Amino acid sequence: MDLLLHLIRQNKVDIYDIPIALIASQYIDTLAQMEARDINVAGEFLVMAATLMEIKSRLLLPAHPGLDPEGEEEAEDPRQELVDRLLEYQRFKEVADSLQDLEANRRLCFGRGMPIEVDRAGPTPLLLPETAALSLLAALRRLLEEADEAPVTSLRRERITLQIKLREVTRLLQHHKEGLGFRELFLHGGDREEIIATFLALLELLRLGRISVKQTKALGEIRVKWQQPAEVGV
Amino acid sequence: MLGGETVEGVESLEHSDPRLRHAVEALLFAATEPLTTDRMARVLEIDETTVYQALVDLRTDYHDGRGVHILPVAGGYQMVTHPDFAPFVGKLLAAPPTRLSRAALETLSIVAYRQPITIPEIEAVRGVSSDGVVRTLVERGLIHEAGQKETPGRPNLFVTTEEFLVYFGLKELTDLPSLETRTDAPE
Amino acid sequence: MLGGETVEGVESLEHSDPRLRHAVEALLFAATEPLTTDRMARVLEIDETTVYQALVDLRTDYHDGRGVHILPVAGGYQMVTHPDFAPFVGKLLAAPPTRLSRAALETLSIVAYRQPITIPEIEAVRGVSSDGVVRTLVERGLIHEAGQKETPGRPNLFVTTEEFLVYFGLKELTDLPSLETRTDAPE
Repeated sequence: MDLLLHLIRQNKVDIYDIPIALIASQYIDTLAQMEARDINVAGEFLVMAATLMEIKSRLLLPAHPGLDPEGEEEAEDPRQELVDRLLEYQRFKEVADSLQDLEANRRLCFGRGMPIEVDRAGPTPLLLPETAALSLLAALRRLLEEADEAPVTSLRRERITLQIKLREVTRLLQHHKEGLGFRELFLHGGDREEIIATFLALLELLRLGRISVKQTKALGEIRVKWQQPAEVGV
Repeated sequence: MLGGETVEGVESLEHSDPRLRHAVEALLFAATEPLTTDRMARVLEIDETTVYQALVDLRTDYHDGRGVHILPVAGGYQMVTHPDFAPFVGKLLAAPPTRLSRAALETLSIVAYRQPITIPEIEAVRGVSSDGVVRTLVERGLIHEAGQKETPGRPNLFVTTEEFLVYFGLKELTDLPSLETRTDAPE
Repeated sequence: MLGGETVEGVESLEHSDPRLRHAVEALLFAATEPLTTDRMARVLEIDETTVYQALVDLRTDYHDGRGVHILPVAGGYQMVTHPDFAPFVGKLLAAPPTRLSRAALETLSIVAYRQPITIPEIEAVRGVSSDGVVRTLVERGLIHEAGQKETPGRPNLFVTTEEFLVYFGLKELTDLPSLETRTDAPE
């Protein structure tokens, strides 16, 4: 049907007055070309070809209205049934166009529940806790080396407990929800003991799963981010 | 009443309570398919008219331009992202299902208007074998078998599904373009 | 930039543009998992700080008491229903707990054996009004509308769904007990 409709449009002929001989020969030519290009011509195409040939031969017969078995009415145009079928098919093709438009619009609206793509492109993947601890350790060593070089400025030494540091680091990270650079956590506290206390606090928070650690590249900047305990969503 | 007796933890609410609107919001959000006002009314244990009013209010909140809006579809309502943001959302989501082929759309139109219909009947209209395309449409959940025709061979009858309406964003089958108005056009 | 060069149809946006907030809203809505600001920034092609600011604004819109809110979770953010409405959401998502009534079962068997069938035809068999019970069966997804009968008034036709087969553990409709053996039963 599709091919037939295509030929009719291509020839710009009236669908109600199809030049059957012309269309039939073009139809058969197209089938021959398809075969030549090794496209399997389905049985339906051959049925249509036969129908066209039959209509063509009936049109060649002289009209004998008086012999029409249906009686008084003028003999029906042998093309009529084909025209009806073509018109019907054409209507459905138009509906299919409308559906295609609807589909295009609808595809712009996404509902919930569609799977999202695995985030492979992420340039700064979260580090696993074990890897994160190692990166933190490397960063700590660099920090301590620098601390050794720095002159000792504080003479009064307060006793810094891990508990105090835990609270301090937690507060700091909760305040900076977008995360902090590793070094920013050590800004106030040059001395060795305090650096180590801060570091131990970070390790503890990492173990508890309260912080996440990202590193852009090996030995690059480490970002530490507060992580809310997982809440149950729907 | 959206209220305490039947569901614990939520106090009784007046019908004009904004919380009713937000209860409807929670339901529409949680459902991944369109919800009818009737279904929401039964879940909330209030009457359908009240749900409808809350829904009207809620749709005003979700005015045009927001990231999400509420569409009437398949006899119910569904929350979906606004088309303006489709390029971004599309980037986030895993590859969406492929578009339907011309053959699939054509076959679907025939089923939609002539349902229930058999494969031989579809083939009579299209003039080509339609076994494969019908199977594809069944797999995509857009049409499904619905009994057999009482003719020799008892061929299966096919009808469109609710998913068909959801897929094309139609409220109901009668939203489909009319076949008649298009027939006059000779081309 | 959230903008024209890379994604068509969306104009360039200022950082303070409310549309940025709504783009974030669309992303959070569509995603079924928590999204990090980093990921949203990459999707929207803007910097993370801007996303973070839009997110803060958006979370203000989704103030407490609404049906849906935005929670920081697992290093990212996720839209979830507000816990106040959990009882209703739970009811909605739970599988239909109630068993089918006698009337529903009776109607269902008539549809199963006589499909496609109209409500007047069902009523002719049952001898009672069947509007309500048909609606219940449609809502439970056991039957659904499938076109209209070409008779005066064009009444809707109903057929059983795939869910019907699942519900009764049937592989296909032909697995239904044959009608003949049952008609002999005097009751």
